[in-house]
Amino acid sequence: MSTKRIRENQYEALPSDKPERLKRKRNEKTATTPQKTGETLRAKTRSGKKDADAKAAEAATPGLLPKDYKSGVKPVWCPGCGHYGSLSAFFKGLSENGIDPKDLVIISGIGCSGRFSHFVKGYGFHVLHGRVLPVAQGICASTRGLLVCGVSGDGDALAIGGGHLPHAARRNPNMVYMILDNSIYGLTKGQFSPTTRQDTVTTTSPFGVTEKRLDPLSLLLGYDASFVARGFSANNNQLATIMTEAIRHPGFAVVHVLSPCVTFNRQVTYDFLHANCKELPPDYDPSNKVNAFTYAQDPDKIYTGIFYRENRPTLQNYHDNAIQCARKTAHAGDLEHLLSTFK
Amino acid sequence: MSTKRIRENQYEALPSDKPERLKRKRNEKTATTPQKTGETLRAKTRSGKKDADAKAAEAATPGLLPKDYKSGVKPVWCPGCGHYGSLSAFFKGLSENGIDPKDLVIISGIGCSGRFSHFVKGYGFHVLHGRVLPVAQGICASTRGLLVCGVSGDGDALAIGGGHLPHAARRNPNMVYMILDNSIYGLTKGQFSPTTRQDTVTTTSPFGVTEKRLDPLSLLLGYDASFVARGFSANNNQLATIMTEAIRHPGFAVVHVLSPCVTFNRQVTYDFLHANCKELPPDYDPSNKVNAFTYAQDPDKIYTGIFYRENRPTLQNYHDNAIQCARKTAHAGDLEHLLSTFK
Amino acid sequence: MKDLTLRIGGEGGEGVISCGEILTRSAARAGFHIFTFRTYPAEIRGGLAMFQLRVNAKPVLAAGHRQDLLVAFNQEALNAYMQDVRQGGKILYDPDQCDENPEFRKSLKTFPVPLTRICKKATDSVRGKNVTAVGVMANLLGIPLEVVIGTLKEQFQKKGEKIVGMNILALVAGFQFATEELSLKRLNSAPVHADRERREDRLILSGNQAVALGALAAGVRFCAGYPITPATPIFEFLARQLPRFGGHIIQVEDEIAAIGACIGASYAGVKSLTPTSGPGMALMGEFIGLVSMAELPLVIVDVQRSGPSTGMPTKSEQGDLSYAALGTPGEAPRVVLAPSGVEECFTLTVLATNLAERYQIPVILLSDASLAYRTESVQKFKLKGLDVWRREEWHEKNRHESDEEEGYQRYALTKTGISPVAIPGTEHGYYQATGLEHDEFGHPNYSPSYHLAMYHKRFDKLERIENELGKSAYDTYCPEGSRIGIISWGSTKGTVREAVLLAEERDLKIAHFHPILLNPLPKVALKEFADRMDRLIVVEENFTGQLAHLIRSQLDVEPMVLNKAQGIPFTSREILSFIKKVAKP
Amino acid sequence: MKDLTLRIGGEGGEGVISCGEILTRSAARAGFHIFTFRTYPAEIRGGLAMFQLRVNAKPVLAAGHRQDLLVAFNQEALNAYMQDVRQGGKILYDPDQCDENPEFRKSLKTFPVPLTRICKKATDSVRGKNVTAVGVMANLLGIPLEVVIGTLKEQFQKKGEKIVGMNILALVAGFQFATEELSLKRLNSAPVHADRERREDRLILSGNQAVALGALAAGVRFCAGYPITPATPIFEFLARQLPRFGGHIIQVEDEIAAIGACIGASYAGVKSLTPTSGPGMALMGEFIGLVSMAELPLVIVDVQRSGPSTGMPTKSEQGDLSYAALGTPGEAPRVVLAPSGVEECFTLTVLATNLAERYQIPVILLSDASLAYRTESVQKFKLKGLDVWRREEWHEKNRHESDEEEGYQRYALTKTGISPVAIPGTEHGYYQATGLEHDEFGHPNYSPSYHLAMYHKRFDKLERIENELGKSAYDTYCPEGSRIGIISWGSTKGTVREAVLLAEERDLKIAHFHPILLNPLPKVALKEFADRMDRLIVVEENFTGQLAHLIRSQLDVEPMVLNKAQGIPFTSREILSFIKKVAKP
Ligand SMILES: Cc1ncc(C[n+]2csc(CCOP(=O)(O)OP(=O)(O)O)c2C)c(N)n1
Ligand SMILES: Cc1ncc(C[n+]2csc(CCOP(=O)(O)OP(=O)(O)O)c2C)c(N)n1
Ligand code: SF4
Ligand code: SF4
Ligand SMILES: [Mg+2]
Ligand SMILES: [Mg+2]
Repeated sequence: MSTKRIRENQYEALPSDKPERLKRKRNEKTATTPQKTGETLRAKTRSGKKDADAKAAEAATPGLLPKDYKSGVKPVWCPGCGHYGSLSAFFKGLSENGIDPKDLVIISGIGCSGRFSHFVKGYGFHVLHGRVLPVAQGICASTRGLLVCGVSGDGDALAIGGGHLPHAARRNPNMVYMILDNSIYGLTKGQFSPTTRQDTVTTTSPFGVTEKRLDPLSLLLGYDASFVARGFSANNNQLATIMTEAIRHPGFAVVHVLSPCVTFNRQVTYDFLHANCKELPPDYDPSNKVNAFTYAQDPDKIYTGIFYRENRPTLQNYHDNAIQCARKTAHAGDLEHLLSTFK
Repeated sequence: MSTKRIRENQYEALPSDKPERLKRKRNEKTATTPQKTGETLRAKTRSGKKDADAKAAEAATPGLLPKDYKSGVKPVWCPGCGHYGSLSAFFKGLSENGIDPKDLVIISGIGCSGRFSHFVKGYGFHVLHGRVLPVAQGICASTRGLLVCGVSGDGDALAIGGGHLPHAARRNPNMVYMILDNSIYGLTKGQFSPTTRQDTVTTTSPFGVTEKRLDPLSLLLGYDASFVARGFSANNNQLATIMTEAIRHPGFAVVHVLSPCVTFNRQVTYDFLHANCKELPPDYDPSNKVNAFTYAQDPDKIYTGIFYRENRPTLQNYHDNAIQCARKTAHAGDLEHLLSTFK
Repeated sequence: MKDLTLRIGGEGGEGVISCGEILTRSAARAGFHIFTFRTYPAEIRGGLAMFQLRVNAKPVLAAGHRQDLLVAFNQEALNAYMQDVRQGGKILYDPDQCDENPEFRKSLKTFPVPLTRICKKATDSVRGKNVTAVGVMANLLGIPLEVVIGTLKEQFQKKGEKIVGMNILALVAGFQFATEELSLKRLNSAPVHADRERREDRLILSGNQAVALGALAAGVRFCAGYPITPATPIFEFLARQLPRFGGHIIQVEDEIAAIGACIGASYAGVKSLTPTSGPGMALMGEFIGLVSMAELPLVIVDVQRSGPSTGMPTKSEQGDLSYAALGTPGEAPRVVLAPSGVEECFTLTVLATNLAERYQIPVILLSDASLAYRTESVQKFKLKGLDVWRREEWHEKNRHESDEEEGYQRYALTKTGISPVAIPGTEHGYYQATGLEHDEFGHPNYSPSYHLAMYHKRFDKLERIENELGKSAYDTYCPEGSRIGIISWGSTKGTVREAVLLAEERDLKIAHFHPILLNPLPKVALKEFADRMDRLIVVEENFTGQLAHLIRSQLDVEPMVLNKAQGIPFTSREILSFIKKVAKP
Repeated sequence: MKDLTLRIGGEGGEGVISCGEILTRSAARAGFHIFTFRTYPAEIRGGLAMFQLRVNAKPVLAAGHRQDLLVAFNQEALNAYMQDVRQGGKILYDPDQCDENPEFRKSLKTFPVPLTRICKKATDSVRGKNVTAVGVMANLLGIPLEVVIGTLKEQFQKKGEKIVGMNILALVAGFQFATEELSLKRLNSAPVHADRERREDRLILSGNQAVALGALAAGVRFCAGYPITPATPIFEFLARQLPRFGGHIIQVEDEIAAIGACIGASYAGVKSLTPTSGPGMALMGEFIGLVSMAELPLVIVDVQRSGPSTGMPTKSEQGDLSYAALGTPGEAPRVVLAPSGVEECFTLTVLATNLAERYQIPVILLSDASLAYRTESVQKFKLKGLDVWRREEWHEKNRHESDEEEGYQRYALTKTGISPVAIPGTEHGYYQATGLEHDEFGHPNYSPSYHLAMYHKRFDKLERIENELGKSAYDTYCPEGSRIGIISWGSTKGTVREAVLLAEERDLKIAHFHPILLNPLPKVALKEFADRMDRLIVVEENFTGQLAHLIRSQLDVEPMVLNKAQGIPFTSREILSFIKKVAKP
């Protein structure tokens, strides 16, 4: 059998040690309507690799429309489920960024939301409950040129998976993480979740939920996440814009999506959200963390938009730099020599 | 063998459905020097149960001095380890509050810090790495009249145990949680931890730590913890005051203790901390969360003191209320009747 | 009356399950013995749902093999289940939802029953078509209409008068349709004696419900859990009931926290239980080791589902036995029990709690998806005189001499193998519990001799438990002259026993050994049984034959194995046909 | 020259371990074969640390039984280790740290060596007293002073000239003390030939180091881990080296994240490995099931420590075999390999990576604390021609017909049992990996037939691997006429073999079977071996006899067991005396 070594490009250092963000010309325009795909946006692949950019432009595949990202597997969600809107906004974001499905990897958790990966054209890995981020980070660290996206439910991300979130934020892997929040455990049929409001009666809180609700944005700000946003699946244009920006962000981009469960949540409904959500003001400054925290903690309104963004080196940048430094040390990569030091 | 039922007082509802905090006369004075133990403070047991208070006063055990809380097991820590100071400040807090060792339960994790419970006179449970909070909450939920204290290292609390912290904060169990932070994995001999500063070289970060440091206070504020404080084991008087207040706080009281490792951490040393720590200003208002967040995020100084405190119902209060309501329903506690409904 | 098996099939969300439940309850109330089986799709919407009900005037052992009656709500169900109907069985289908299938097997009698139309006509809505189906089937089974109406009222009373009224109309329309239009005789012409007295004495409930009731009866007053199919109903039941019994329950952030919280409560003296399934079990492994090491009482209910990994969450399998018995790094003794039916779900939960308390050891109860959702009508559980144990507590008064001098020895090496335990709050009882190896006081101690002594202390419990349970650790059936023995465990018992009885009718004498105690195994009795047989067959619903391996690892026997790893339970006919093959000379 | 075993004992922090390491390296460089064993206290400060070194001109199989020389830094060490010195052995002790113990056994020759004083005199500090001890022992062993000085220089060069100088002074003072003041002859009078050629051809390293080097050689380019004794050194080594090889490493937040990240990297086509120990293994169980289900290559190194639970973290035990083979809810096949020595730590890590890649399956490598820290001098590993495998990749060009129509079938049911895998980024290769049961495309599928087919697909790999490895799956030694056979696994091999050879010297013919493949077991060879023996003994360092159970569960044999569960390894004499008992007629 072949003794072929691991593919070179899987672990080779990038040619430059500058953080990705410095090399990439950020697109300043906030993407508007999702229809505006095609020619002009095609080459804007997320990959920070210059050669990948070039390759994409060269390939000259026709720009994919949002619908082109459907996998062909029909979603098994209930009619009216908020996850449909989340999926379609994501399709728009992919299209806006001209992502080639072969370079797309979706890691999803367990839950109704966890079926997400099956519905997208691209590589998919439907992992365990709560373990989206570890798997996604393994991919981020070890490969280049892929768009890695994680999808979790509120339970998946914040209950069983909650321990991974701060550490992903600290490492700042260049990836997108969507938390589809319906404030309920959908797949297991209606138990309360970490974002369920106090006093809500569910099958496991017959006397009402007593825990305080977690606000994902407040804690993400505390974790120093580099891109923190919230959208509402029924405010699909704004959500599509957020998705587009998240895909474009060089770093860990978390999108908290309000994505109602029409079957098990009678509290956080479309009506409730339409009444309580509000877009961040037009002059909002997403570089001020304390201000972002203040908006996140607002007792009345549920704000949507990009709360915080910051450019700093990514997990990938750090790894590339470490490899580049290490490669320069004497006898780097020479196993025979390394063995000879054990004497 | 006996068919004795579970001890009644283990699960009986409290006589009143008012949250504990409303029933207890909070001691307004901030405890000063730890020497001030004895007569006057003796009856101030933490237990919210009126009868327990009465019992304690009745018992008239002489007030215990800090040293009386030593278990007799000699600490195995290195000479100079910050954990000694943390332990002695805790002893002072116990003494100030007149805690009876028989009512004290210490749950500790794995690490140098994890040996804490062995050195304190009281019930101790040295559990698994990262699992202090689940075990402690089980005790809080199911018993009354005990002082439950958890002790973790920075790795124990924020790495492997980090997923439990937001949920403990949400539930607000009436307990104390000490995070002895030396910004290193002590027991396993010097790997970086979630609070190690960027660029620090350790045995597992030969090229320097690349992750952003986690700030426990910022995230605890994001979690809505009801008592958030930080002390420095070498500023023992302030730390003792904080411990005293934490023990007194009706709810989840987290004390982040800067507790240097003299053997493996050459970065966060006593000198470094003496130079960089600063007590919160005297007029600081601990009821303003956004302000607390601002101080926690200060880029220059490491502030110490009580950042935030809020009185709200505890896990225990909620459980007692639920039980009281449920007990009033028809046929509550009648298993024979419950069986008869399955027909 | 005859032994009848019915099946209802349709899309998830069409009300197949509630249709089956109403029919089941009504049949039981009408005096039948019942036994049910169901499968859910794993998605919230779409996919096939199926409900199977077996009824008989005599006790029923298993879910039944082929059906006497199939009611298909749609084409997919018709296609999927048609071939399982017995020769001569009847198929009712909704002609508006199905093609008039020309390929219906000749031997099958098919009858169009326009459920949707009947319901629409009666109620001006199609939502109650499943209740219309109940009406049709109740009629065919000879269940009095008033019994079904009673059940229906209870079922829907929470939803208000209007809904109840609508449903009664839908029901009656179905019932009448059967009388007037269906050209088939009642399947059961024997009049049913709905014997009031006898009914009062019986319970109609599922395996999951019986586990939850067992927990309450055993004195469990703390539960922490995380939702997971198929164990969630136990947790949901306890969430409603525990506070009514002065107990505590928390839904926590994951299964690690669930068992952790239970450990805390147990340390504090409160009987604790956590229900879960495979993926959750995997996460609890580290803590199970701690429970064993720190010698705490704890009950873990594992409602097994089809694995490995996320597997097929709504399907049943007996795949967790090896894990339950051995699945912890290091060597941490624990007890494993497996109930065989709804009644044992109750009694073994009580036993599990008792053993945990007396021996200060983790006890794992292995149920499975099919048993969890199986409904049976069983003899009402006796609460009076129920044996409920509690750990031996340490108090100042039972302090012994050495305690005086050196303090309380939590892990004292005693003759009974059990060390009395102090509950926090007890005067002078403070001690350290730890996952580190330790001496009698709980202080860390790594000396070779202590490690060995403590290993003996911990493992000797298993032997004591094997002795304590004695003959109650297994059930055995040995007809005179049987030379072939079947060994089974858990939910397959009734099916195996039915196969054994069917074989006996055919003059094949087969013996049956069914342990409820799986770790430790009742080795002496098992050996005795094995020695008397020429051939042994271990029957399991898994791929590798886990009990067979466990038995072989401890006894010198080499059994044949009959495994089924398809997410659905055995039928007695499958087992019978294997028996026949083996018995063939 | 003679076969010599030395032991150094003192308090943790006194430099016992580094003293032993310098001596070991020097002895090996002087041409000796070496074999070491050490125990740490679990605390950072305090507690006993011990280092044992066996040296011989011929290859050494085990750590040795009783000592020829004990060097005690303090009273505690003297008390603890005195009784292990052989009759006629010598004890050196520091008179300033120990009482002049009148109870010294008559047969022991005791010599006061004031290490502290000598060092203080030579260097004006007591910190180098362990190096002084090295000097004394090097002298007695006949190791040339210049060899030790060379080792010392390397050891301390990073700390600067001054430190190196101080240590040389401390060393020389010890060396001279031995020459001048010690009234005992050199233990080894044979001149040592420090054969340069031969030295170049040998490596001096520990089990943990060999595992890390094996990973690099096998092409592992991703590692994620969480610190845990005794596996941390593997991770620390890879943290320094992987980036130099263009690889990636992350220290993550816990063991769940560690295996999760490795799974991600493996999915993305990069060979991945994670090192851990018991408590970490417990947390990885759920993900191991996913790896098996999703058919990903992955290597997990479990450096076993004494359990259960936190147990005795610095002590050794073979307690994780059952867990490694069976410790996942549901049935998830995996391969288990166990190296017996430092060389196999390298070769089996390569093999583990190879098998994982070729068969797309999780492979668990079971090392243990004693092997992890054992230093041996071994033949230099051959890198040229090293067999390194890589998973079969799917590309457009090896698309087969059905792919054209319906797309890529990731889980195609092929004749070889292996389905080619597409790496993300591959044109037209996208597919879904999932922990749900699935069809060839990776789409969820719960039909009974698919479940069964996929079970076969996953489990058939084990059979193929058993065949692939053939005779290399075990090592066997069968002297003519042996009727008693010992079976062992993992790090005990050398000790058992030594016992077998000692028995042979006493005219007891004993055979020895040592599998390196533990799951699947090499059943055919094992059966053959068992059939040729009258008696079988399974030797294990655990309490319950896990290999014995595993063998019995699959083969019809009933072995005797010899277990040691005390946190310290067997000695060959212990095994020999058991052999003698068994062989007695
Ligand atoms: C370890 C483990 N525990 C529990 C489950 C059961 N489970 C599956 S999905 C889910 C929660 C789903 O809620 P959420 O993550 O909010 O997703 P949603 O279905 O609401 O989209 C749970 C508890 C599991 N699969 N694995
Ligand atoms: C599941 C598990 N993983 C890893 C370990 C090994 N371990 C023991 S203590 C520790 C970290 C200690 O660091 P910290 O919590 O900061 O405590 P410190 O020793 O610094 O006080 C680790 C990783 C373990 N005991 N269990
Ligand atoms: S149950 Fe709720 S979350 Fe799940 S598919 Fe239906 S609407 Fe969506
Ligand atoms: S290693 Fe560090 S944390 Fe541990 S006892 Fe020593 S000084 Fe304290
Ligand atoms: Mg949800
Ligand atoms: Mg620390």
